Amino acid sequence: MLQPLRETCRRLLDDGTVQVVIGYGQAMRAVEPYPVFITDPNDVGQLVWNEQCRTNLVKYLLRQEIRALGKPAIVVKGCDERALVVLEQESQIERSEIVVIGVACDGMAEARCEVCDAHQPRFADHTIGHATNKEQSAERRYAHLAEFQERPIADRMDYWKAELERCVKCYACRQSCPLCYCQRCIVEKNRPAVLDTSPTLKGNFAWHIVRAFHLAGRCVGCDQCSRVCPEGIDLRLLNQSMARASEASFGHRSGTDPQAELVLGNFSKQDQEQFIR
Amino acid sequence: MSQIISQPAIRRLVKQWLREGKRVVAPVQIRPDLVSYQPVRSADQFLLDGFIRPLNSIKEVVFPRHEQLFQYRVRGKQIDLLPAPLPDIERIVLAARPCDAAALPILDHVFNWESRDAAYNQRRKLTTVVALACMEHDAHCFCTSLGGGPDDTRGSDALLFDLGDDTLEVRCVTDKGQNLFAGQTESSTRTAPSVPGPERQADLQQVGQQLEQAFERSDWAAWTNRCLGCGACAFGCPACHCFDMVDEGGPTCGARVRNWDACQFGQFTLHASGHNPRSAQSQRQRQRIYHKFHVYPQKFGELLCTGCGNCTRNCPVSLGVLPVLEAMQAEGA
Amino acid sequence: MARIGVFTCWCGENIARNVDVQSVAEQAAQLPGVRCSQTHKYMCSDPGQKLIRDTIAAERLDGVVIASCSPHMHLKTFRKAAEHADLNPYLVEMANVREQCSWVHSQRSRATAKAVDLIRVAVAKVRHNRALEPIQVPVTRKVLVVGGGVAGIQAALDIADSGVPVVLVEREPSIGGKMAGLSETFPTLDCSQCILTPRMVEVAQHPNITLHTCSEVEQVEGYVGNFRVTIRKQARYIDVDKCTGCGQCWNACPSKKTPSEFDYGLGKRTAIYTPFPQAVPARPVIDRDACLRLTKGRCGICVKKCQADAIRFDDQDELVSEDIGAIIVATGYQLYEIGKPDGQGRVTGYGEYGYGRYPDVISSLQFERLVSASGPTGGEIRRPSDGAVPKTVVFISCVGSRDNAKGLSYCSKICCMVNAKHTMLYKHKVHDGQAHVFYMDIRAGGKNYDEFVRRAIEQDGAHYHRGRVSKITQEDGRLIVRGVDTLAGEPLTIAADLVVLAAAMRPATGVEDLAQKVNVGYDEFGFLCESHPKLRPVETNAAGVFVCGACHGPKDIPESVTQASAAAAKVLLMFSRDRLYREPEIAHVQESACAGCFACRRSCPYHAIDPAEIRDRQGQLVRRVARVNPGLCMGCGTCVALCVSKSVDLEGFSEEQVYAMVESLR
Amino acid sequence: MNTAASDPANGEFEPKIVAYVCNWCTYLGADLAGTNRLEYPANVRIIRLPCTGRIDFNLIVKAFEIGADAVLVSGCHPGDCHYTSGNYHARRRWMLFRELLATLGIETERVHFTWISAAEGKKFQQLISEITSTTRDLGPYHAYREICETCEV
Repeated sequence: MLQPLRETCRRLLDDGTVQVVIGYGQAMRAVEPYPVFITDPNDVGQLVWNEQCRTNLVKYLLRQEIRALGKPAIVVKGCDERALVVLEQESQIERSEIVVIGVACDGMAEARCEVCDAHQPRFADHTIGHATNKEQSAERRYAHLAEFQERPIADRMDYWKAELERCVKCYACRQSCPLCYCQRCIVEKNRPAVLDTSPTLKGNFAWHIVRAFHLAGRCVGCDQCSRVCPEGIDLRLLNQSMARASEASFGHRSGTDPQAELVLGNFSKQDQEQFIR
Repeated sequence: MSQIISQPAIRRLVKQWLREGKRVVAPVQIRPDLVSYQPVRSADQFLLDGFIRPLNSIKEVVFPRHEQLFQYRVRGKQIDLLPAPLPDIERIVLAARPCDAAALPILDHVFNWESRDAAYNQRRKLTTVVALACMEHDAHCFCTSLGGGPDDTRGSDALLFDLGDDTLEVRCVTDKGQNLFAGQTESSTRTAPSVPGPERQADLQQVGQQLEQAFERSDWAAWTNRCLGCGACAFGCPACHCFDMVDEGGPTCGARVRNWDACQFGQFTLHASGHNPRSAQSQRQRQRIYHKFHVYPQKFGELLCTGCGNCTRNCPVSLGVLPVLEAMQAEGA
Repeated sequence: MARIGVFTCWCGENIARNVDVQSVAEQAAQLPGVRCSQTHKYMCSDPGQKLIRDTIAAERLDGVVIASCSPHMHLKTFRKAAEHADLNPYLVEMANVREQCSWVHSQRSRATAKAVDLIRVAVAKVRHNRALEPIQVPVTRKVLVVGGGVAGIQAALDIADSGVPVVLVEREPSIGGKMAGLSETFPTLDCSQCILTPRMVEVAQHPNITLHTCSEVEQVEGYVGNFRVTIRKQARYIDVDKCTGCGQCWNACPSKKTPSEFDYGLGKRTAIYTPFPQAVPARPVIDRDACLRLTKGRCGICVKKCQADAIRFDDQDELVSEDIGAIIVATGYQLYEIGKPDGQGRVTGYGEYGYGRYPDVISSLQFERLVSASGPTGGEIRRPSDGAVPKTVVFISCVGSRDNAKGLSYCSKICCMVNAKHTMLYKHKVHDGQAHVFYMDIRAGGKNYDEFVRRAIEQDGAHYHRGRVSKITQEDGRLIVRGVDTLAGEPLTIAADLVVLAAAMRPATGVEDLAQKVNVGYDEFGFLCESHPKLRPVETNAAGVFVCGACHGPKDIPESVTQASAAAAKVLLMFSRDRLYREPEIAHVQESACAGCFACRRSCPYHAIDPAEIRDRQGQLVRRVARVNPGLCMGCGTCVALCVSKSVDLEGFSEEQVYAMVESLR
Repeated sequence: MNTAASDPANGEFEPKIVAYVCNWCTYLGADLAGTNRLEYPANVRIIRLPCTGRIDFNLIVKAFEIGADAVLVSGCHPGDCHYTSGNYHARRRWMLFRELLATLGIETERVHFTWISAAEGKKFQQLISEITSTTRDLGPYHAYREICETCEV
């Protein structure tokens, strides 16, 4: 895996197809591989690939520092890649200006990998290795959420009070989300301040409601937000409830079909609900 | 001769403190992979061993992430200003790591420089810090490189050492510590062995001199461009102390509040004009390093870093102070 | 600091009965930002308005809240009053303390408390109101009329007669539409062509009308007052300017076997042809699929015959651009496709009537041609199969209409009258013939309409059977019509020589494409949607686009003409000023914060949001952002709710205003 | 505070209900209820917006933040939107947003969605009466108020 990956990257840099490769590298001290940006073909030896490459690198396509490096090639897993689809649908990237190197992935030892149906990238320009995509039922994919939702409503409220009590609003969830790309986040808007910036329970509830709902019908489930949260808050539950509703009500799984219409901003007269009287 | 106390005795003490209405903050296991300083609600809830260091810091006890400065209320045409009351709850931080406690004297300088922050000083006065010396360290710890160590007593009122067998050695550092444990310990001949702590990295105390020449280097981008611009480093740091003041509320009532802020946020230095003197992330990273190792030492004569390594532990992409300094030194700055 | 005046109305006893107006006014005076608080018995009366005007001037108010009735009642009144006192009208808000308070709450203390809250909300809002000026949009005084049937002709002539230039686009080689092919019209039985052809000629000769036949709308850009329309003129292969319309060419054309569209296939035409003698323009066209020269490269007789040298075999489609201020869509109708093959050897939609299989089962429009003096039989009623004069004719109503199972749910409205007319025309020509009509209900609402139907039955002896026909078979050259007479309560079988099916009206093909080009909505059947069924019946939700005629719904000639004139009047009203003035309460984008995800653009019902490019000083593209076209935005605010960064906001209901309103209820 | 809906006369709990309604259908429906003198409880405070399409989910959160015990969102019936499709967009939004509220343990029975046309004054009256009474039964929304009150010194 690693050799063909390095070779592909070397070739792309060598022949000038791209100016930078966004991939995973590792230093001796770091526990996990971390993002590296290779601009010199002779540095492809820094690239690594192992079962700890959990970070979704797609976010870097949106960061001005990385954009400034020139046309990128990016290393993605089958799950990360879904974010690219959404970004293109939302006019944030030109797919033709990015080279996508998909790496087949057998799982990153995370819970979500057990119900992954995107081991093999589908939309990449170059694919390294081979893995089999196994269909996973919605029940399996949303089992974690379903289990949580079985709790009584007051328990759920108490759970979130305890969890969000810890949130310090470091915004690691936002900053690492591949689909958070606003020029100015709503939380930074004043006049009017739609929500409190304070890391109080009130402000934290407002923030996490906004964050989750702004991903409604968009979140691709890379779980980056939960993974990076220094307070260990399971934001995935919120994202999943939106994703499951999008799937159940509109047959939409974000980032799986480049041709699909986005959930919000579109509508169908046939949308079915029971709660509006 | 040394003073020792058993774990059950400590837990009994905590129970008593809680009963007396004191706030006790100690490491709490939130999940298998997450230990965090939290206010404890029962005496069996907190950890006295088995962790490297919590992912947050104890600064929140004296410098909360959110505090009200005053409230306003509109009554008819009249606006009432209600200053926030001074804190009055006594706090005990138990089993703080020395790298956390060592940051408190640093914060003291900041909150007493030019103006004295009443609420901060009041909380500081009400707080007793009982540190717990480290037996283990991980790849991110580098206190020894900055003059600290696993049994550093800076900022602590008392220091505990794990002797095994549910027994801890108590070394009181200040009167506050003495008072806290007075009559609660037993004399013993057992003393804790000295623990070396993490291997000393390259001479980081001298990093300030290297920074003299490093400001204009073009490598900052290469060293730091994986930074995503969140505040996980600053908020987990025991010494970072930037804050933001905002008015929150509506036309009838509200408050002026002070919240933690972080220099890696894009908005941190954004001017009302739209201009941002630190528009690139590498400039913000450079700022963080310079503040800790150059600007602050010049002003107060000590580093704004205790080498706890929390910045790297909390960083989504394993950046933080040490990786940047190492990269800089590797390039022969 | 704000200087807001609150004016609370007693509305006689209407408000004062359940609300303590004096106490409300006193409490309102204490609200932050309120400069003064007054009451009046009738705020909308002249003295009431004078109080408002005088107070605005005396207290130098910069915001006004009127606590009275619903803003739907009097917001315009009070805004105008403010304007008279030189206060921007958009700095006036209302608190609805009558309809939504005093009239629905009888407990005085609670109604009074609620009234104060409603004023509190309005005051909180008005503090954030901004002075707004009406949006001015320049207008190109030129109209595009799409469709040259009777509706399009009427609209075009009305507008052209008032001095405004019109571009009339017709898909067929001639204008005239369906009406040109009709024999006589109900309820007067006057000759259709006699009424219409002079109007067609008028169109052709009108100095203010540019006529494009064989043409379709290719593209519509821009917005109200400022459309740019591209028209595709199909190659006609005739130089219309040189051609004299003498007819030598079509008389000599050897390709004579193409079914005539104008006669609905009952007659044949040549490859070079005019659809009918009175066609406008009176110039032939070459059917590129039938012409031997164009298909096989042989022939060219027409070239030899043409003395004017007007044949152009190298003619190409041409694109014409027009700057247009308003668009009238009048694309008319077509008939429901009876017995449509489903591709698997079966037919759906009244296949049991044998239409298409039995030559003597025809549609009502085909019957019109059989009766017409200009038709394939010269006006003699002869059946298609053998040319015999039919002695028994069965007319069937509602073929496709009012039938969810096989066709369309709606009533096509004209068929009852068409059937009555047909029985009469038939009786007038075949005196010994017998007409039968199968009908579901007779719907003959209209001036002289019911009398007309009665005449068909009582004077001309048509037999009306209330019931449906289940099946038609052909036996020994006759059509056996099996149905039921529900009034008699028994099955009924009639051996007929000719069966005429009154097929439903449907919008013309391609209307959805056109609707999408001009951003007009259409219903499940393809009929275009008016803006409001009662009050804005010819306007659409696309500003500057109007509808008339059968493209909007089934209707007869008088209705189509009425609606066409109405649309013309609306256009002329719009053109009566140099500029359009639109409500300024519309959306706008803060481009510095916009991330360009275009969720707003996806959702905008008026297609009012376009991408715009932000470039740096060197001209390099920095990013794309959304921009609102003030000529199109109607101010619904859907974009605001969808915008995650709230980079788009809505004047009049801005984020600041709305949050201030909610916060005031804390 | 200022607008606490508690009746000072008897100190009984009076629910505070914030209603976000569209200008063209529900607002006119409420007007019609008035024109017909259809009495209903005085607990609702209407905030008029042009269209349900304009009603951001944040407004629902905001209503709870300012102490509402229930929130009503109401607009034109599907197919009747003054702006043709704002209510369809709104409907999708609420379909997803309700899920999020449920996961967070926020009481969705305090958030009401309805379609009320300009002709349905009676429906408006019945709805407000019903919401007021169900909210009265549910009691004050303490859970969310507690969220908004936490502030440690």
